[in-house]
Amino acid sequence: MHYTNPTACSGASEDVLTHNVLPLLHEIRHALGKWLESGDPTVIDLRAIPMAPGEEDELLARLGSGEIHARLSALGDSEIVETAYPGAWLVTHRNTAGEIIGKYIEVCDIPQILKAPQEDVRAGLQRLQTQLG
Amino acid sequence: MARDKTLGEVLRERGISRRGFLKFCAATASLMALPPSTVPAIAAALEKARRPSVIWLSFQECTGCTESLTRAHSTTIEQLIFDTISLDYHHTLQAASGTGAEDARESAMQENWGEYLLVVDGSIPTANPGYSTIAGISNVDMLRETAAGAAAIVSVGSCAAFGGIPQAKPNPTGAVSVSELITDKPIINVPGCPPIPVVITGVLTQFLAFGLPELDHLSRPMAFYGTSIHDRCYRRPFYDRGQFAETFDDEGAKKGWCLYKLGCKGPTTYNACATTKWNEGTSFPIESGHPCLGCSEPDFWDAGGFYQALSIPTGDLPRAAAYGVGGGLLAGAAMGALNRVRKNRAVQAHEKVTIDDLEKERKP
Amino acid sequence: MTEIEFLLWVRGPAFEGATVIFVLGVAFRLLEILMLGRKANLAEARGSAMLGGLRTIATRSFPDATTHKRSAFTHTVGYIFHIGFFVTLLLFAPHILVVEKAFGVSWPALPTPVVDATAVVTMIALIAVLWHRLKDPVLRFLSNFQDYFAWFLTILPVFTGYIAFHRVGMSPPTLIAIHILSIELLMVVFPFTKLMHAFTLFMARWYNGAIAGYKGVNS
Amino acid sequence: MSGASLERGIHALKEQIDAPTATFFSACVHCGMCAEACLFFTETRDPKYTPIHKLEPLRKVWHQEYTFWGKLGRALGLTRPVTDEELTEWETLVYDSCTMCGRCSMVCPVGNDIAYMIRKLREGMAAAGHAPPGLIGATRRAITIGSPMGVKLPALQAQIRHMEEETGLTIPVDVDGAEYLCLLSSMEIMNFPEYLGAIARIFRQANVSWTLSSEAFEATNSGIQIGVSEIARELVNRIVTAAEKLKVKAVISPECGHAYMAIRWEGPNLIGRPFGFKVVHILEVLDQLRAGGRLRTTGMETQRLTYHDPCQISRRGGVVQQPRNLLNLVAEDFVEMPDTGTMNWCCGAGGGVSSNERADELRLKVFNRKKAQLDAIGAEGLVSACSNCRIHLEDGLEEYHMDIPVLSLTETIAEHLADRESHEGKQE
Repeated sequence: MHYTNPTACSGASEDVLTHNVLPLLHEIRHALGKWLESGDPTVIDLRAIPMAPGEEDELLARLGSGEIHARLSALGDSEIVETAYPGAWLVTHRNTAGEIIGKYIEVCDIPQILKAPQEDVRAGLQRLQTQLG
Repeated sequence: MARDKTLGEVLRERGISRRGFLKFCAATASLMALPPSTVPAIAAALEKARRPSVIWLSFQECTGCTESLTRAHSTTIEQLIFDTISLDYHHTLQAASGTGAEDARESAMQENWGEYLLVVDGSIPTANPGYSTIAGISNVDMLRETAAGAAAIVSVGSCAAFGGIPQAKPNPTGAVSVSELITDKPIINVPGCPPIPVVITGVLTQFLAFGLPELDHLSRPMAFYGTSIHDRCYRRPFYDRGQFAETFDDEGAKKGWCLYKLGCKGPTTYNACATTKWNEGTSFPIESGHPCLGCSEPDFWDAGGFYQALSIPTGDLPRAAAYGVGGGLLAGAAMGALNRVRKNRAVQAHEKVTIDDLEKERKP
Repeated sequence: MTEIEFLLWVRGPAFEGATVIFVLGVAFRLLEILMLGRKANLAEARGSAMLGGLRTIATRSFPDATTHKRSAFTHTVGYIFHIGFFVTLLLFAPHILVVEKAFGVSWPALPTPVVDATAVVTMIALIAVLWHRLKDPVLRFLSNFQDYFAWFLTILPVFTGYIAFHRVGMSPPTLIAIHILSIELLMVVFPFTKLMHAFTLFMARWYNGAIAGYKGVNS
Repeated sequence: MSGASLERGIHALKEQIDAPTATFFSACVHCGMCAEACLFFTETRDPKYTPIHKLEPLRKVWHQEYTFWGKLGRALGLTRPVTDEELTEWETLVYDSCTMCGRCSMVCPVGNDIAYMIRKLREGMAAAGHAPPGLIGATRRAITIGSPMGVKLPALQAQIRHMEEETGLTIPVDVDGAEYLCLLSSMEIMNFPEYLGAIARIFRQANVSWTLSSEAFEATNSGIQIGVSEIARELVNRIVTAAEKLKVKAVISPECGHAYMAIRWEGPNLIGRPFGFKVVHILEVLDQLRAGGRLRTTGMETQRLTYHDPCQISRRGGVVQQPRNLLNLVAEDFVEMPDTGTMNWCCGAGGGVSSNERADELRLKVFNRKKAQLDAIGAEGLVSACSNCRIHLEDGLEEYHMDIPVLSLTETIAEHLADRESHEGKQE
């Protein structure tokens, strides 16, 4: 269930607020550079950064969307979207009720959560073997 | 449900995938304001954590804290975790009643003596133990008895943590917080009126993963109460620029300016509201246009008014100034009159100074 | 006493008490001084005492070049700490709020970071003033306990305000309480120390200018 | 009569303290800026010469007698009353190292008129028997003989004759109904009689009706220097009586700083009633004549001249612009010293310091300030309008081996009078 907040929305159109959008974009720029140079990934927790209503939308709009759009169904849906800047991913976790429980910008070749975890592979293998008898 | 299984095992038995677990760990790190890089450590710790027995005692409270915790309509991962713990006694939630209920508590205590986690909400009356009893046992006695075998105590809500509203002046029941009665056990305070639901589960999760968390001077977990509302508030730039809403319906209020002048306690309140938010992450009081009440701070009810900033004098200053002027003028006039008398006396005592006077007492 | 009770006491009865003493003290001191009276000047006036007095109230803030050169430190740093003190006192939003709540008047505030920086500058200037007082032969010679005490009372609210704003060391309510208490201390002591110059300097300048102005001199 | 005593001194101070005094002490923040305004400090760098410090006994009496906390402190035995020893210690500060020039009163950032208070403190010091012997001697001569330098009427008469011979003019004495009664300082009578000749010639040219009085020719007033109002009153009364007897319209104060202060500003207050005649300084008269076109001059002084403002005439007296107007009439190269007009530095001999032999060494030492001012502009001639300043300026210049002539402004004007007949060029 999603609520809209009239106060927050009307506030968004007004004056500039936290001014965190631009610094974040710069941080992503640095992270991409670092990834190319040393292969170190970066994860930015968007919910840990104070943003005024509307600012996050602005950030996401500026990041745009790229070629990959993945959906993960594990304890609720998660979206993994490559932004218009390859290597910069927007990861949104939701719980079963559809509430956002985490929102991250990940800078790497592929977000960790998309990779098949060994123990799940092992469990899957077992299941397949059982099925094949 | 076997108690010796690890959390990881329990989750897997319930068909939670590794990805789901990682997702939960990421959400937990975010909640605890830990950097995303700590997710693997959290995962590893939770994986191995064993589910403890939990006894939940409710004293002088409004059930708001329990409401807060159980408010969500659908299953969330936190609730899954919560389900995973063994909630052996919670008199509001449990099906059992009467002696059966008390038996459950006593047996849980016996089985897990020294290891169970005690969660308390509500304050404890001390003026007369009869003000609040459960199954004929006074709150004080029940707390003392149950706390004796607890590994640690989590005081959920401002009442258990600081005395809360029952303790507000004139405090007719002599309400006290848990920490005022129990001094020999580690106590984690999770204040708030109510606390943010995910903060309650987050603290439990943190306790499961890492044991006793780092606490601030009020025994609150630093992970959730480490920064002030003010420091994480999206309206902070307005404060810094000196742009304030003066009333609830003025231009400033509509533009979403800082609510400091309307009594916002954000600068002195330590909680995660500004980032975690409420109602499924929708908003928090300031975002909805209302000043923070400071509900996770001690004595928030008696701190001089919700709509008065914490630094504002509460007295009647014009009256004080008027008394001052009146008294000052009166006393000053008296002193001035005395001075005039003194001066006149000196004038009257004046003897004409002649040239001969000057040389009389020459010193070498 | 819990910290909130302490804060409430400081905000409530203590602030009221301090206000009474401050206002009472100032009124008392002014009457004590003024009722000593002054003889009428019987000499024929060359100029206006009133205008001379008003003129000197204004002009004494701007010394001539030689005086400035000879007392450059006192003058410059004195200006900095006075302006800094009043900027932090009068242009910080929460301070304006105090006046507004009490007396219903308000004015625009400066951006908080500006006030924050001003407070730092003020404290540096005050420390420089103390250093100068301890080092300069004339100042050291003139100084008595009251001079150092007044210095302490002046820097204390700036310092406690600064750590309260940045929430350093103690819980915010305690910090605010200590800050307000330091102001109350200043208010209580104010009328009975040289801090009173904030009022008497205008009278002194007026008298000086009036004495000179009567003789047709711009002092 | 009990003679001078500490008690009488304290009583006198209690009488003297008024609202301005209380205000000034309440406003002082001990900033020390007055030190840098006082030549006794700037030339010695000794902190004890800080002007406000010189007032300590007065401040103590004010605090202990007229403030709540002071009274309480005394009642509780926390502060001690002013002692005779203290006054002994302060005597040199109050009399030897202060000329009441009032420069400190101009720079005090809170506006304290320190000189105003020194004047008051001296009332107490004198009543307590702490006036300097030199000043007491001068005062005694003023009272008993009629002049601090002991000049008697016959001496004046001799100088009148001398000047009449030199100028060929009659110098009027005791002329009833003259417009102006001219006063002289004994310094002028003894050392600079040319002043008398100068005004005779100027007034002749400008057709001014004037007179001297054989009963009151002395303008100086040791009473205000030593700080005894009764004596000052007696001396002023002599002049008032003579002026009223001769029914003059105005009394002209001569080229003397403190005489102007005494008769112009303190006089009516000393006798307790306004005068029935005006009091003007000779420079005011000359400037009025100039403005009215009655002062015609010829020729110009060509050397670089500067003007030393006598403190009591300019800063404390209000005659600032007039000397400049007059100098511009006769000086081609008139240059102001740095810190001029109301901010001029005292020569170091005013306020009774010149009568106080004990202070001789100190006043010559602090003359260094004046030297620096003169050096800064390379002055070739120093004009002033106070005989006391002139004597000390000459002393000081000699002490510092500076070859700069010191001139009287009135005499310099007289030397350039256009009227041939009275012009008898006397060069020095």
